[in-house]
Amino acid sequence: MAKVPVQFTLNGSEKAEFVDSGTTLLHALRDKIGDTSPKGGCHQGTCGACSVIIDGELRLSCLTLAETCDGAVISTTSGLSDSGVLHPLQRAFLDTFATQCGFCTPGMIMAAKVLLDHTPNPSRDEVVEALSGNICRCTGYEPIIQAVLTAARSNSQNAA
Amino acid sequence: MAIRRGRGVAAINYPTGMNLGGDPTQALVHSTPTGNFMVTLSSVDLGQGMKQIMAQICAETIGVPTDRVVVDTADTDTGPHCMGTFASRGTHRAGNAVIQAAREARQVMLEVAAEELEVNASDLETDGQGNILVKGAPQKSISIFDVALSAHFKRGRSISGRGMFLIPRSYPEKETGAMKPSTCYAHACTVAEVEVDDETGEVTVLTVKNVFEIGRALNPKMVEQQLVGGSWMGISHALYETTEPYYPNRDHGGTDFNQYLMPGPGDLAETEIIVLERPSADGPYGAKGPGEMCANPQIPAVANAVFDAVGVRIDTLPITPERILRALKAQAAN
Amino acid sequence: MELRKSYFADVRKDDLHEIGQPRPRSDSPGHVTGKTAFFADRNFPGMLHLKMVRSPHHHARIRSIDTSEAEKHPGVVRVLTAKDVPHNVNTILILIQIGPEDETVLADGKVRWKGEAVVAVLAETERAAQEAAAKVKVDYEVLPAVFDMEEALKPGAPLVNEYHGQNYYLYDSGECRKVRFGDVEAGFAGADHILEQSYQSSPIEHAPTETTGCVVTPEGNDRFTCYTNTQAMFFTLDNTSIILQMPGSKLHFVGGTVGGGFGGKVDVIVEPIAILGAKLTGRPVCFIYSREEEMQISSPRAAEKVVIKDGVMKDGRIVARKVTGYTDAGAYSRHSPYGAQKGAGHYPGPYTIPNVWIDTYCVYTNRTPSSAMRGFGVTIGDFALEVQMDKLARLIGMDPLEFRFINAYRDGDMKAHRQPTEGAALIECMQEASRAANWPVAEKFMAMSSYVKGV
Amino acid sequence: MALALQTFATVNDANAALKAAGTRYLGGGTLVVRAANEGDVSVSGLIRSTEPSLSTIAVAGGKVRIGASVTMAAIARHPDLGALAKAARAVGGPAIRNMATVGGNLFAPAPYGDFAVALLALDATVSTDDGETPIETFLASRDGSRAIVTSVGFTLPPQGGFRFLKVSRVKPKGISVLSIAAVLKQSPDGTVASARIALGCMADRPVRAGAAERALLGRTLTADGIAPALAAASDGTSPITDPIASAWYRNEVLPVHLGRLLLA
Repeated sequence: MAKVPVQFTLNGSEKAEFVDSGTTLLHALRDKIGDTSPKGGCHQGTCGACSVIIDGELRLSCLTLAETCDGAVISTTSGLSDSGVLHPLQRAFLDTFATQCGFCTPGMIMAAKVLLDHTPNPSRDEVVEALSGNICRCTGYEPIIQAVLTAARSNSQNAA
Repeated sequence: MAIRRGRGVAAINYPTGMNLGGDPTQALVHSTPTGNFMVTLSSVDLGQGMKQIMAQICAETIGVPTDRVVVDTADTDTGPHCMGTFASRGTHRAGNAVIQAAREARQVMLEVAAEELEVNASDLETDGQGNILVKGAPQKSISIFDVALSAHFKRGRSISGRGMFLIPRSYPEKETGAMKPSTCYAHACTVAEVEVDDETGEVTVLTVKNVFEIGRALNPKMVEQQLVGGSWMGISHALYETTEPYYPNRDHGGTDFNQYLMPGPGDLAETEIIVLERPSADGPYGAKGPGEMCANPQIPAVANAVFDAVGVRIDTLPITPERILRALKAQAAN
Repeated sequence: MELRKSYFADVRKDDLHEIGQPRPRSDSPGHVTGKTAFFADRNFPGMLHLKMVRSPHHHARIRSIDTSEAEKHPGVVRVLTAKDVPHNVNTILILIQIGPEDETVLADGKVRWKGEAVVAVLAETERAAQEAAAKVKVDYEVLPAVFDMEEALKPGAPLVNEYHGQNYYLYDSGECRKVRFGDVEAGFAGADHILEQSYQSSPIEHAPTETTGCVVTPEGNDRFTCYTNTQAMFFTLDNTSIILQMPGSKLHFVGGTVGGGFGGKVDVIVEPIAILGAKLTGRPVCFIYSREEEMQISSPRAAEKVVIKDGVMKDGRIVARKVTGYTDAGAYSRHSPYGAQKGAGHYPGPYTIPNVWIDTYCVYTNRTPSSAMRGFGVTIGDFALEVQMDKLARLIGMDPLEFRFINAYRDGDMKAHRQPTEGAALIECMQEASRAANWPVAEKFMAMSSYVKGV
Repeated sequence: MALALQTFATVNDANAALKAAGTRYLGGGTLVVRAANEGDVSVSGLIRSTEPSLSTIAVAGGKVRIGASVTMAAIARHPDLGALAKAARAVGGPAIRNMATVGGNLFAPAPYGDFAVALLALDATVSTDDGETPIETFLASRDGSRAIVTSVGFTLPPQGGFRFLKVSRVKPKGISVLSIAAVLKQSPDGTVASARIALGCMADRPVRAGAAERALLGRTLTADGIAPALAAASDGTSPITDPIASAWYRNEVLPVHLGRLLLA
């Protein structure tokens, strides 16, 4: 089987791997690199559990072929906490009890991070829109919406 | 076009645990040499928070802070038998098993402390902070840390306990159906308020006010998680979900999260949750199982609210815009 | 959320240290950092991927299966059919003596629902397994199928499952589970109004974000470790032991961190065949449902039909209630006979009614086998009961909430299944709902209590 | 055959590669990679082109040209395409919009393809290396189309001249019960001078509401004025039945939603 070299930056570290052509980024991250924070919930693009940030944009790693990410800068939830200090979003998810089974959580946090990167003080509607591609079956969404709003508030307080 | 508003109520009860009993769960508890406690189970955490709740139950029973307890669960090489996490049984069955195991471990712990303090074990109590005190003379105390060290290295004792909880199986009487389906029941009452678009049949759930009686809220924030999520699922069942939209016709079953409908984050009803506690006689610290019942009363409450709004009864789930529109057209034709 | 401590304060001590405290969840830090290990986060070198060849027909006889092309496909390591499964016909509740065994792990001679597992392909990659699965040739003779419960119960309907011999589950009480309390016909005869209504639901999917699956690795000492998201560890281990005719001591199940269950992961479907694959190849095996399989292959909540006939007095008392419940099990039992029976124990709801008649049926049709789901045996019944309550209240011109107070059960009331009510709290829930929703009811109802009979 | 991706610098070379059996063009991946993930083994070769023109948006003199690889997100945030932002945002959630392309949307079967509905109302042309095709013709023959779509072009409607509505069960991201796009020109007296109305989910691909368009001519946008158009809204359509809604339902509510869009 044809192996293709892929190089990208993952959570600040250079990664270089040979993957089978046609391998999705989700498989490359989980099975080759060992970053299992993106989850495979549907492999259809309908659940958002595999969400990662590629070059500043939210993307679905299950529908992205690894070899199209050559040279890209990729962020996942596993790279979010800095030296063991939780990111404000992670902190807020804990404080607002926004996780239950936890399977959707990494994807939710990625979707929320992209939002806050571009819109530090989002409205509730903007949060709803930002999370709309991510399925949660446990929480009924409200605690997650509250977590993102809480993180935004704590960010703006820290900035002030 | 008219948006019409209505409200409906429903009240329900729900049995805790496997119907007719016969569903055992076992637990083991032991202390480490420095007085931390390990709970060993084979129960499964589905996201409802089994591990955290069992830690709190063990901590309460032993008399230590929750962060001194570690739960090792769902490994069949180490954990004793649990029937499984379903039927609202996890907290109730496993919680009782953990209490029994923790009580036995606590007794050993108090006996070792009694030897160290040279008093009777029955004269000792815990302060919940990790210390064992002589009742009425709290200045005479020993830390659980020291008791565990003594048990392990000096006195050759195992601070441990075994727990087992089993509701005996009930067999229904053939002719009358006399049986004991459950030993405790949770309760709920929901009032739902909806808007119905009478030209399209679309329903918006504006508010749901849910009152749940769950025996005891062992961890109120985690109870809230289950109840809020369950309330959402109830609304979802009422209005959206099915794998066979044209049942009993088998065609057009959804195969993804786009086709299988559930309310999105833009469809949320304003949700109010009120919890009452009537402790159950056989529940762990009175707790009943709230996990399933919390998703039930919204379904009929929404159905009744739809009727209140537009005067048509949809007796088939889910209550889709199509079913409402067909009923409205039939109503107009009559 | 608000805790209303004023209710039942006299029967509850609030003197606990850890219980009742909103302690943070110990598992959340793992979730928010992506460190929590779900079963599929385990990856073993040389792991094979299992894909299932499934029936395209609702009901068919299998004339022949030809796996020769699939076996030759590059990357394929092993192809499994019914003859490879040591004890191929099983039912999960056999552990608690609820039989008969009625479901094949891999189809043997017949398929009874569209999507039924026929052949398992084990290959080096998912793609190779998919390609090989497409090369398995199954020759089917399509048979008439039945999808409607009423049709299935009629004489002459296609027989769905030969292990039962008829299209309903045979209880020791006969074709249905029965509850008989008082004299329901006398109750109807004395009622001011009678209302008979029929309610229906269609199947519902649990839709956990993590699909059903497992990863199995042979440990080299004749034991197999199975990382699984089952909701019931020993239930799965013990059934696997039966299906594979393998001592339970050879099996090690690790799980307990599950990406949502809701009842959908109580069936024992993926583990036995994956462990068999690992045993026969000596390689790690993963078998994870695709989302499409989770949606249409994994058991849904059963469709139900509930017919309720009530006799009610002008003053609001329900004097007789007859309920006939039908649970659509699909092609196999799984947990449905139990669910239908649970319904019998739940009716007539949280109300005290002197004359009750209940029949609940578990019916077989040629659809995806249904099984447990959150609220199993009760959820659809509650929908039917509580819509019926609304209709009854309006029929006699009474406020729907007040109507429920009149009939609500209280401590000591005898239930239809002949257990006295204990620990009732329906009245208090309704009182609080009345306040919270600003839905006033008469003062006499606000003064009621679940504790003792009588206002 | 394992799945393999080939990348070409030019559309020309990619077109040549697409002549091989078992190949599909890879746009945003939301259709093709999904099919591969779900076990569609008929596709073994994925072809893509990185030609820069595929990813550019050009707006000049009221004329718009959008490269086929341009994503829904890029359209939604483009300062000159504000009128179309609603239609672009109708596609998927945020991650899907960062991936789904204009070219791909032309091939998306109902209930997908909301942006193609907008393009149909805009009377767009679809470009390949072989030339330009009116979108209506293109959609009708898309199943047999092999040439890579390079861009779509259309004239920007005047301010307020473009209307778009998507009806979905789930908010904000659900797939369509139906979608409606309309380009209306009104005379100084307020009567409709021209109308192009396109519908999604009223067939397996976007279709025109020809009878409704004709019935609107010379009429005012009032309840009475549009009544004949609403009565004719579903003429010639064959709505899909899917898990979201039946053909019956789509047929019933099309006039309701079209009316709301026209009176908005």
